[in-house]
Amino acid sequence: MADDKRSEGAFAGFGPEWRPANLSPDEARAATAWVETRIDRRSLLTGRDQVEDVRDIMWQLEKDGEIAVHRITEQHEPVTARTLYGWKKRIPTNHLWHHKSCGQCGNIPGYPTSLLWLMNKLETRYLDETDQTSCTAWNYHGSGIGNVVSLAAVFLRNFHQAYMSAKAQGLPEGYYYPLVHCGTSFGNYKEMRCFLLHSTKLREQVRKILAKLGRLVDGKLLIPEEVVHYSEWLHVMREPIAEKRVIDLSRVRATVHPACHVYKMVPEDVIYDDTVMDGNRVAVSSGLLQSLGAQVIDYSTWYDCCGFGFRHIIGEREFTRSFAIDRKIKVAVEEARADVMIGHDTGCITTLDKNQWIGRAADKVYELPIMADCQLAALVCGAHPYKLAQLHWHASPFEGFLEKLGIDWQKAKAEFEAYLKEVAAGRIETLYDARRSITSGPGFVRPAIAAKGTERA
Amino acid sequence: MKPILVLGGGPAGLSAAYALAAMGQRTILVDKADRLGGAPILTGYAKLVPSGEWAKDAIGGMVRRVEGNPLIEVQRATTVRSFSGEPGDFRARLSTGAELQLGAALLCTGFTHFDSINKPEWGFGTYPDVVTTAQVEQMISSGKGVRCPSDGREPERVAILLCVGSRDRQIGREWCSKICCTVSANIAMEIRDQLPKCNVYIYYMDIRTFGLYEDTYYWESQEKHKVKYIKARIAEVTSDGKRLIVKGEDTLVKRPITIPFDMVVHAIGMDPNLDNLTLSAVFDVKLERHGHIAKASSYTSMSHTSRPGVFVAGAATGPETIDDSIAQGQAAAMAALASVQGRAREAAE
Amino acid sequence: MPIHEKSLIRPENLVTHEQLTLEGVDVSGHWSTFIRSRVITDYNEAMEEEIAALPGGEYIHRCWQCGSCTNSCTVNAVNPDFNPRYWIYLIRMGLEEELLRDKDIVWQCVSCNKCTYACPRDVNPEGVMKATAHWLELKGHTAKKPSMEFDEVFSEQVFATGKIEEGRVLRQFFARTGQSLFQDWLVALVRGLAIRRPIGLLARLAIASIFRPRTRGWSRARAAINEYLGEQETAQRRALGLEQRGSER
Amino acid sequence: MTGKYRKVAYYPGCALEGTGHAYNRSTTALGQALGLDLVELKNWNCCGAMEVKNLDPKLQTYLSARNLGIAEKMGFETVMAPCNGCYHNLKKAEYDLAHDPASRGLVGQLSQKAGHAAYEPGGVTTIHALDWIKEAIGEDGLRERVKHSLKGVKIANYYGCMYTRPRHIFPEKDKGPGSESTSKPHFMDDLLAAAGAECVDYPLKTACCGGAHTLSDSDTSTKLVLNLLTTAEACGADVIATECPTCHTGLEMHQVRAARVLGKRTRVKILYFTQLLGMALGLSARRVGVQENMSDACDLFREKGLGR
Repeated sequence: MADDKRSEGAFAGFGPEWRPANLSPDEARAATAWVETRIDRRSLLTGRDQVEDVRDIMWQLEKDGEIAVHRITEQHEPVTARTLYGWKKRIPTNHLWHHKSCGQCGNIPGYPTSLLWLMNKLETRYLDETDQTSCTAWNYHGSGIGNVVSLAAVFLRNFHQAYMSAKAQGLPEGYYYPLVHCGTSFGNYKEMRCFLLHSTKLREQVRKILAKLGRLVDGKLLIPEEVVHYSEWLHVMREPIAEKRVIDLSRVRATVHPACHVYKMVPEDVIYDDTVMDGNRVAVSSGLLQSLGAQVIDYSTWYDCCGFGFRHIIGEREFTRSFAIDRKIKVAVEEARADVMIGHDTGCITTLDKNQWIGRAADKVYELPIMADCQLAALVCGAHPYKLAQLHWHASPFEGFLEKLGIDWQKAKAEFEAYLKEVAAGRIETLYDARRSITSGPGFVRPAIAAKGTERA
Repeated sequence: MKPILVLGGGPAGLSAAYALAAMGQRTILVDKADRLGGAPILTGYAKLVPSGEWAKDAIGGMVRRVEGNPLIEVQRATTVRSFSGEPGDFRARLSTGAELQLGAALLCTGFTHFDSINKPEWGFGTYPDVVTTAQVEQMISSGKGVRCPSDGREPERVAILLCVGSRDRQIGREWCSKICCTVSANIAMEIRDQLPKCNVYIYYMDIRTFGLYEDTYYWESQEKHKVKYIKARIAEVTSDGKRLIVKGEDTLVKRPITIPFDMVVHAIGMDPNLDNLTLSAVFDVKLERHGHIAKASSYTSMSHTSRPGVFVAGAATGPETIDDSIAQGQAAAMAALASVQGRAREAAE
Repeated sequence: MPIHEKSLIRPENLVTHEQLTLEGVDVSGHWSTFIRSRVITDYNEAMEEEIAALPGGEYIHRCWQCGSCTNSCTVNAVNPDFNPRYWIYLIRMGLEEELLRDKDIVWQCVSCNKCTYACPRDVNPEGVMKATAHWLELKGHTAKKPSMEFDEVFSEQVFATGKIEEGRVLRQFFARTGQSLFQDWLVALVRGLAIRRPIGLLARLAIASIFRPRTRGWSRARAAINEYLGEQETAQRRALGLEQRGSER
Repeated sequence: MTGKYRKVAYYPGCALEGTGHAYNRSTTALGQALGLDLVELKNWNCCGAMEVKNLDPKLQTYLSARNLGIAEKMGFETVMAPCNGCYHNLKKAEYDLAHDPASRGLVGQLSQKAGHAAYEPGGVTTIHALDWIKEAIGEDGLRERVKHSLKGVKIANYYGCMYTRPRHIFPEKDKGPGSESTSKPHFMDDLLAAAGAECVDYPLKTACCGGAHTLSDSDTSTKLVLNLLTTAEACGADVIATECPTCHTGLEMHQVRAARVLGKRTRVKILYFTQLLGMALGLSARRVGVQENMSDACDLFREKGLGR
């Protein structure tokens, strides 16, 4: 492009007004490459003596017979992605066990339903079971009351359940691989895995707890090969999802809010892709939006937190709402002229969405729709905005945005209200594919039947 | 007596070749570029520090007296492929195929400008109005003046960010590039002269306008030209779609700043020459820990490399000013001459 | 348990509605409190030149922030908020909002000249303090400060007659600043003095207050000075972008 | 001792005709006692003190230049100003006229309009009363003339701001042994020591009394003065010797104010150095104007046998 401008002879690009260095991209790289041969580009972060790949420790511990590893195998149909440091991370795409999010299910119910709906659409096999607990990490970040032993035990307890869950369906252990919905859980679990791999003492303490719970594998702790966030699944599945789209997004200016606990915590594990924002931004969500055909617009506070802050949203809401509106919403609207802001974490979407209303107390009215990447993906693939994506739970207005997508929200709303009447009358229609079953708790269906269901799948 | 090889035709090499010829020594000056003059000419510097002379005049004069000298054979667009032998009896093969018999060799191979692409957070390569000091030098020396590359307008507010590619462990550049503070002050004054309505802000960590540059550049730029210096390391350069936005912390006010600018200039540092690994292999000389050509000793033999008979001068040894490069070129010429003449005398005795 | 960040927020950055109902919801007090951003989003580029245009401010652009002025400052030792080094920086960089936080103490400079004595760059910080105090008043950021009243009362007498009479300065100053002349401590002072019957002094003071001391043949000097002051005022108001005053003088 | 300052032009200034009259009285009495001639400037004007400078420094330069011109016209090479403010302003005008073309231009312009010749720098030399005694009589000369030694009187010498700052307007200071110092001035110490006094080591010799805001920011002034007073007492001084009417009055006033407003009483006395020297030479207390001081030092005089 610079060449085109140069030929025009006007001031443009790094044009003819000065003599260009005339280095080809290769030469430019070579100009500094020698330094990188001896001192890596981000030596403090990536120098091997400073940062190790914890997976190396994991494999060694497995070899030493210290731990068992829940491996990602061919049945999980993994797709390889590259992380910030150029490391490989395998993302399982099938036979997934949904590790749900407290805040999503409680505050943004359309968030998990959209994800499950997309998986149904793609014929992905999964298990959506109730036998799981909160990761308790909000407690940890919000008040510091949580301790590492309990957090690590909860982590392994839930992942053990994921590992064992298929047995209830008569399937082998490890059949389902855990997929984490919440960014907080995702960051926390990665941190706990790192601690567990480093600390013999921690492993010893956690082993005692898990032994009491009967959640050891051959007397060993079970560590997952990778901790995988749902946004990573969406990322590697973005092309198959895009093929199912029925709505044109090309007029949509979308901004992305990447979650701190998804991409700043344990940064070496985060997916970056040279084809997504030149590799300068975390690839998840942005990559999906690009594949769906939307314009992804950068904005100057891209890097900033949403304002959630864990303890701030509880004890310092003035800060949370001020930060969310002034540093994120306002910038996205005024600078990026965004139609929508897309997130991929529970707390961020809650904060950015629910805090907008009170902005009118200070004449800060922006009305920027906020939703999760999977909610938008589901809408674009034809999901019902009320019955499925459940946008009516969102505090910021979304109707104008639906109109921009060509969705008749008034009609959809009428359908939804009619549906609610049906529900009130006791004619409950489940939105989920009955083939996807759970293994315990309310709604639990006997294994024999469920097994039949899975055979059909 | 065998000729002496001077590799590199920048200020140090030009100075060394001329000094050798002045002493009656046959010299072969080899440069990989198709023109002599080194960085000041090839990059297109404007007015030099501290003389205020245009680079093409000052360095051009040095080039002319070398090109016209019967004792100096100039080989342009040429590199050295191999180099072997002992002091007083070296053999070199050039990329042209020529074989040379040499008494000694001087490495005056200079440096490479830091490539700002390696600091993506400061917007170079992303926003057209983020440029380098080298580019501003070119804007000035081309006579077309300082303009925003995006649309050719005259900037009304310019930020110069110091230490781009210097003093930065993140990217493996742990050295001070020595000249950028002074060069930036010089450029800032130039901009204020050309565009009186344009305010120039320099964001610094420390100001290192050493020696006499203190009052003539640092003070002068503030007192006469009203250039403003702000102690802040910039976090990020972004854009609001209209102007560039410079984000950082004003350390004296302890408040974050996000200030709009029309143009941001990176005061780029001096990297070791990208050819240094090759040069090190061809000439069998050691590099110091940052990648510059290592000196044998600063005190007893300041122009010597790790290999007897091979000498070094100028920015090949680390960030250096033009004046000092010229002085070092002469010093290296003296050392090389002493080496070949001493050997000739010994042989005669 | 209090969360520590609250103590870091400047009070003026908190926007609170004591009583507010939005769409039928009571959001009074902290329910609707917002924190204004700390971020500085632009420089006031005119500020340095405006203050440099006022007497004393001419050399402000020389400052390199060494802090010699502040660490030698008489007033800073009494009040740490009085910080010439900091203000000079704010003015130079055009951080007006930050300067205005201290607008009511700038005038307290006692002109001891320690800063000017110490300044390695010859900035004349004492002069900058005066220029800044004038700027704040001229721009309407502050009301006329007592020190300015005093300077004016004093100078007007000098310009009028060539000399001053201290009693008259004192009386006019108290009158203009609306203070009683009979301050407790002043009364005590005079009473203490009177005991020793300094008859000569008292007579002298009494005479001076009636027959004001004056320099003979001063009228031409007075006219020249007043003409100059008028020109200066015009020039300064222009430099500050203020409207010219009517012909009050 | 030289004859150089035996007869000098005398610029008392406004303060010495008002609240600082005791300084005027004691200075002229001292001059007479020492056989030195003081010839008052004819038809002088106010130097503008600090206040005119606050409005416009160049105008202040004009006011002082006019006075310097009078001294020159009267045929004097030297003008003596006992008041620090006047002394400072004459010195500053001299400096600015020599170094700042704009100041010189304005002085020329105003002088012409006012109908007198413009003073050219270098015409007269300004000295302080301390220089005057030090140069004309000297320590040895004083010692010979002392009738009532100040022995046993412990003095903190207070010089204030204007006598030493900024240094560039006092080119004759800081010239090594014998010259006055701008960081640790000592002329007053030297003279009073020659008169037999015991000068204490007083660290606040050139600290500020807040005289600029004596009335406009009284609390700050009181605080600063109180610090001067308590430190002097802590150094063991009975008396603070002054050489400036503004400082002197400020110290006296805020000593009273500190007692009335803050309830902080101090007992140290405040006297002009000329009063102390005069009494050492045998002049009566009334002659040197101690009845015009607000600070009542009668007890001290009685105790030390001074001023009878």
